[in-house]
Amino acid sequence: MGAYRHFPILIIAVPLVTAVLMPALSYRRERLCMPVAAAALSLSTMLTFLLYRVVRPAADGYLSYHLGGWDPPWGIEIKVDFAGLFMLSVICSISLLCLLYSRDYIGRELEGGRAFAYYSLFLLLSASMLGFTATGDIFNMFVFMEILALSSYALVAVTGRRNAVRAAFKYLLMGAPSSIMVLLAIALLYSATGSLNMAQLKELLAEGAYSRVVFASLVLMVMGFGVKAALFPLHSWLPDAHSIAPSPISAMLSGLVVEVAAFALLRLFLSVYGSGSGAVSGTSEALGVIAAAGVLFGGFMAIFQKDFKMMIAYSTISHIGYIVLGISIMNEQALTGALYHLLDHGLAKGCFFLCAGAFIYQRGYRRIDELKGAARRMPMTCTAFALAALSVIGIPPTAGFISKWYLIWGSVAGGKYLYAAVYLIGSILAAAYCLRVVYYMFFVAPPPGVWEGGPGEAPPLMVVPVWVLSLATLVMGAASFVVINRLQEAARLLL
Amino acid sequence: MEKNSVMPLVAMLLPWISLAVIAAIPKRGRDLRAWICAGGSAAAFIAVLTMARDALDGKVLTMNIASVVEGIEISLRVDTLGYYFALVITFIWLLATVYSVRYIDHKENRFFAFFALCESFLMGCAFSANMFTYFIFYEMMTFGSYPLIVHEETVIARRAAYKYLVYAICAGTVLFFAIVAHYFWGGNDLSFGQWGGVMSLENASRAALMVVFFTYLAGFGVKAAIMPLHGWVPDAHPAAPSPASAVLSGVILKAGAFGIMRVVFNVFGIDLLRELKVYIPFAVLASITIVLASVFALTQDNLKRRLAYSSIGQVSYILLGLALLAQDGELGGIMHLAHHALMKGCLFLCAGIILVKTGKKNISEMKGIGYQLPLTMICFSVCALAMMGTPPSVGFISKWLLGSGALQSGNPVYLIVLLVSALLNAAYFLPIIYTAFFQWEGEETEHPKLQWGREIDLEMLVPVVLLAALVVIVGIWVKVPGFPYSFADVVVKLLFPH
Amino acid sequence: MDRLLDNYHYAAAAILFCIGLYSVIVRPNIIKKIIGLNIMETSVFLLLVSMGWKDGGIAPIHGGGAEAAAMVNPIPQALILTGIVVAVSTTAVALSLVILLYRQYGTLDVDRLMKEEESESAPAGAGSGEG
Amino acid sequence: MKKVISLCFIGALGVLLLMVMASMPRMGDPQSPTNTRVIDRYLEGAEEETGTENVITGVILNYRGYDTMGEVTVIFTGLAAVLAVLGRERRGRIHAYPDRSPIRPSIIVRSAVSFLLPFIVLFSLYTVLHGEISPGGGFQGGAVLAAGMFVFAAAFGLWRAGRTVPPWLRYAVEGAAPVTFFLVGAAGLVGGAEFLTYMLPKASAGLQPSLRTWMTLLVEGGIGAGGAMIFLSILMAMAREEDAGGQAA
Repeated sequence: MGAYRHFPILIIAVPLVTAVLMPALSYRRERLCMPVAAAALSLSTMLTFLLYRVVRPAADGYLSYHLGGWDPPWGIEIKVDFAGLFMLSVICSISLLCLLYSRDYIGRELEGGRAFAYYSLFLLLSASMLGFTATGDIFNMFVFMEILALSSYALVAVTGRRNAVRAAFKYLLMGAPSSIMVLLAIALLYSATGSLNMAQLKELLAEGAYSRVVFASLVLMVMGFGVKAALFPLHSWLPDAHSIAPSPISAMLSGLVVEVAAFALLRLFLSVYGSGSGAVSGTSEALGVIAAAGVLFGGFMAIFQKDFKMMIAYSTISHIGYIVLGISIMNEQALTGALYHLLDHGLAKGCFFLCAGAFIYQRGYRRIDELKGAARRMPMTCTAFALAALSVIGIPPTAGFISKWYLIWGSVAGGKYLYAAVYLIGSILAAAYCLRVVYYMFFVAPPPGVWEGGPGEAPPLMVVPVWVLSLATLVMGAASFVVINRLQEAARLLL
Repeated sequence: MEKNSVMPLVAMLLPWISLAVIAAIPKRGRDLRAWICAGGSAAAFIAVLTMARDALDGKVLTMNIASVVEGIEISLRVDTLGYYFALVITFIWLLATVYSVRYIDHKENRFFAFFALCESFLMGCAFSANMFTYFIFYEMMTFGSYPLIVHEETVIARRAAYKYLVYAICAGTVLFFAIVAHYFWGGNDLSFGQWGGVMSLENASRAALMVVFFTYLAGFGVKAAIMPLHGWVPDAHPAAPSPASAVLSGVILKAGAFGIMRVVFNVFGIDLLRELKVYIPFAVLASITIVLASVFALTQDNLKRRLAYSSIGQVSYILLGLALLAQDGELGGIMHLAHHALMKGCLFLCAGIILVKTGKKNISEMKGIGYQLPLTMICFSVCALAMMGTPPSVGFISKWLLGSGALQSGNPVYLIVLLVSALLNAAYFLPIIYTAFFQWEGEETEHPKLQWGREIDLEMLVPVVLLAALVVIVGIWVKVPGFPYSFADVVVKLLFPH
Repeated sequence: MDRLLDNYHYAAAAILFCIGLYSVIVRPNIIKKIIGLNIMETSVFLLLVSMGWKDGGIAPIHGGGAEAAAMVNPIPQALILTGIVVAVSTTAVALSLVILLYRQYGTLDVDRLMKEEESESAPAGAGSGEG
Repeated sequence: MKKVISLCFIGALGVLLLMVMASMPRMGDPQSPTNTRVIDRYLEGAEEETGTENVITGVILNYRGYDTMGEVTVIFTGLAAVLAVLGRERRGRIHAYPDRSPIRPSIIVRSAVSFLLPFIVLFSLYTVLHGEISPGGGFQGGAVLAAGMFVFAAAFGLWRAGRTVPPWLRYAVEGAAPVTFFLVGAAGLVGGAEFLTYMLPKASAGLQPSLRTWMTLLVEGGIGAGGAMIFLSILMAMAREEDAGGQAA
């Protein structure tokens, strides 16, 4: 163990405190903000990947860090198990890529005097996601959720344009009540058990006292996190916020923020309420139906969008449905699929939004019609998009295929053939909306006046993250064996 | 009997030489690039040839690339059946690539790159050790062949390619479900290792097994063009460039049929299918396809469209052979896979020559074309006659074996199907030959001159002549080792050990 | 029902929560929505702090011979301190967005904001938005 | 129509919530889960273990110090969000703040403020420093200090306030709370203990209790100063006139 013991807190605290230093740093050296932020995130990323050496998918394979030396349940505990570590590494790496991408994009978008706030919020967003995922204390989860929420509201509005502010406000008007619902749920849970530590809560809840209060708290939690994860009927903030935010932020929101909320649902179901309890089984049945509706709704809506980023946003709704549906089926295979889909979705959606950002940055093109013939001028970006699209559809050998395999296997093994059909229809819908864009890019001549003259490929610091993400979907599919076995083991443990 | 070898992987990766060349010199030396691509294809063919000894002896080469979880692994395995398919792939591909050197006149980089990729993926299909691997390569091949179909980028080509994609994605989805269901009900075993099949009534209910079988049939049926899932075929073939149509019809359609072969031989096994009685609707579907496709072919004036319908019918010969569940039927089915590839490959390449030389697509415009392109049209006629089942040719051998299988299985009705189909084949092929040689523009009495020697580039002519020659040679010396019979015989002996 | 009379603080919290939610959902004025958010938050604080109450409890401060057994639960108080800070920050962010909205649209009425949105015809409006 | 649906929804939610409240443990029940589990150690051990007489302060800064670290980050996030949305004055441009009071406060108000301000500041210091033995603490003190500055700004205008508390000071102190937390936490880390353990490496065992008290005070001070500056900066950002070039929408 040795120094590894302290890694969990460092992973979270280093970006957090770097974010706080940004105003002071910006007073004289605003240009240093981005490199410093990148350095902090790289350190976190490095430490996260080093943790794979000690965290194993075994009953005693997790890392528990007692802050201030106080044992849980008195103190707060950070608990990194294998599933959590997997999520942490997804968050770290995608955040780092989006941060690198931001340099050119944000450099042009924001005048001086505000860029520091952007990088500060960006780091706060990443750090809060890390803290949110790793914590073993339910109130601490709320605190980090609030940092996450506040920074994402502000990042949506960071350009200060009319529609951006409106989208951010819409997001806030749905997000803030949902946070309060979560707080209320925590209060109810606390009154029923007297504890805030997840591990202890699980034991106490297994006793089954105050079942009505516990059930109410679960429902409130699901509603609260459902808004954050943009579950189908609570999704209305997402298309606006995700399509209007600056593209690296769209990538973060769509690739990570909603996912983290879905991961929180998984944690709640399995590590707090316990999969066996009546409350969970009832709620997850209902959740499954909702998520299935979301898969289909998001897919259908995405087909009819004219705006490129809007299409990706609806696709996100559909894919969050995939993940939540996998969680609700609640068996080993489906859970493995859901966990792997967290990775796949983060990579592919991140890549999508960054590609969209490249088009906007270079040419200001946002409509899908304007992407006709894009491959002639921006072949690198378009090829990366096509690769990521294969993953979104779930074509082998991409990561999307592996996760879909497990999800469908899980639904068949759980006897839920209807859900298997939903997954399949979802991927047909995904094919419909993704391949349309790919087809426009590569096989259609550009309309007159579009793609004539002007800049071509985006600057290298934008193209590289795009390519890393899209190649990662391919590599994580072809080389899924490096992690999938252990992930399945972790899923078995969670249950 | 099993031994580890990297040879399958090497053979699979050799076509990637083309990609390397295209990446290295994308702009200069067009001919050099094209010839190196052909060289890559030839290298793959030779690499496959080196494994011939093992395949004939019934030895199995295996190689594990990666394992995902228990029972799901990406691994290669060359058994006799897979080897046989790989041999067909690489041979047809070699000839088609050589033919393409002159044929492809624009965007040759994209064409050769995806052409090579498709070959590689198809060999992956042939060498797959389990259904999971098969599916992965199958899907990659599906998407890799899209640019081949859309190559001309005309409205027709785009529409055809779009149709192809829609069919393929739906099929992929169904197939995906089939594989998951297979994995779940087949005792977590997707491998092709056993010739008796891995499914059994002990693990799963009758209904479950039927679901698995029919979803497989539907999933592979789109590629194998079983009616009513054939919609994309008649559009895609005329739209694609001729070498692409040749491999599309000669090999890619067979990937579906090969998948069904794997399902019948290695997943379910003959005995289980007999017990489930699913072979009856299967055979009926195949028969309907055979007859209807020939009827549709009669009504087409576009030559490649007619050939496409003919392909739909011919692939169903293979399926009918499988569905008969009789020794000769299986033998005929397996052999027809290669036989049809030879014949139809040649026919499409001929159509390509006609198109390049005269620009004519429709049969009604081809009066007297036999005098303008004598060698081409002779080869075309040889293959067309073989398609009808005229001896001595490969077509005759297939039909003979299938007919004998129909009798063995005790269902002479299928023999009638075969005969009707042969008649219909004659009805749509003979008019072409008649138009080519016995009609001409101008005076009735004035015979046009045969124009030997000025037909077309050798690169295009040689593959055509070679294929036509093989159609006859393989039809006469059936039992030469390395010809289809030698492999099919090994497979059938494994299937019917008694 | 008896229990509800005992738990009258809790009942008040539930009613406050609903009043706040009403204000957030139904009131068209943005500032009133934000006030509604604060009411919702306050209701949860009320719930939490009364949860820590113990019959005859004293403040949990040692010194002066205070008896540990009689002290009320300190945790909810610590939690609502955090909660208050969160509420303040959320309100600050919300108000700054409102300031910007008002500068740009000249209205605080959500219904009119929505009308503006429709008249901007979403995708085209988005197109002019960022570039 | 929408109103009716919303009302129905809220009414149903209210009834359900009341039902839940009715099934909760009785308020004030000494045997309820909240009053029996976990807290014994806090109530009995806090004084000894954390060195603070005020158990709540002990819980906030010690047992649940990580939460508080998150919490001060939340306020900072609030500030960063406000600045990101509204923008901040460029360096050296405090002239962006005219006197915004619509009516110039009378001499009485101004004299009263000048007279009261020292006491407000003093009281805030008292609240911060006395937090560990009586009600009070960093947040409360910081809020009082911020209120004092708000009063000052209201009476004398933002321009004066912006000069009295110069921008460099605000820039530097805004992040004080999380930074002191991090430094104190890291000190514990270097000392070989867990993060946020209030101890210094290589200090003798006898010195540790007083060190702990000092470090607690340091953290309280950081929270107070940082909080006050953040509130002031938020005020300045919200009241800022639009720059000529920025912000035009």
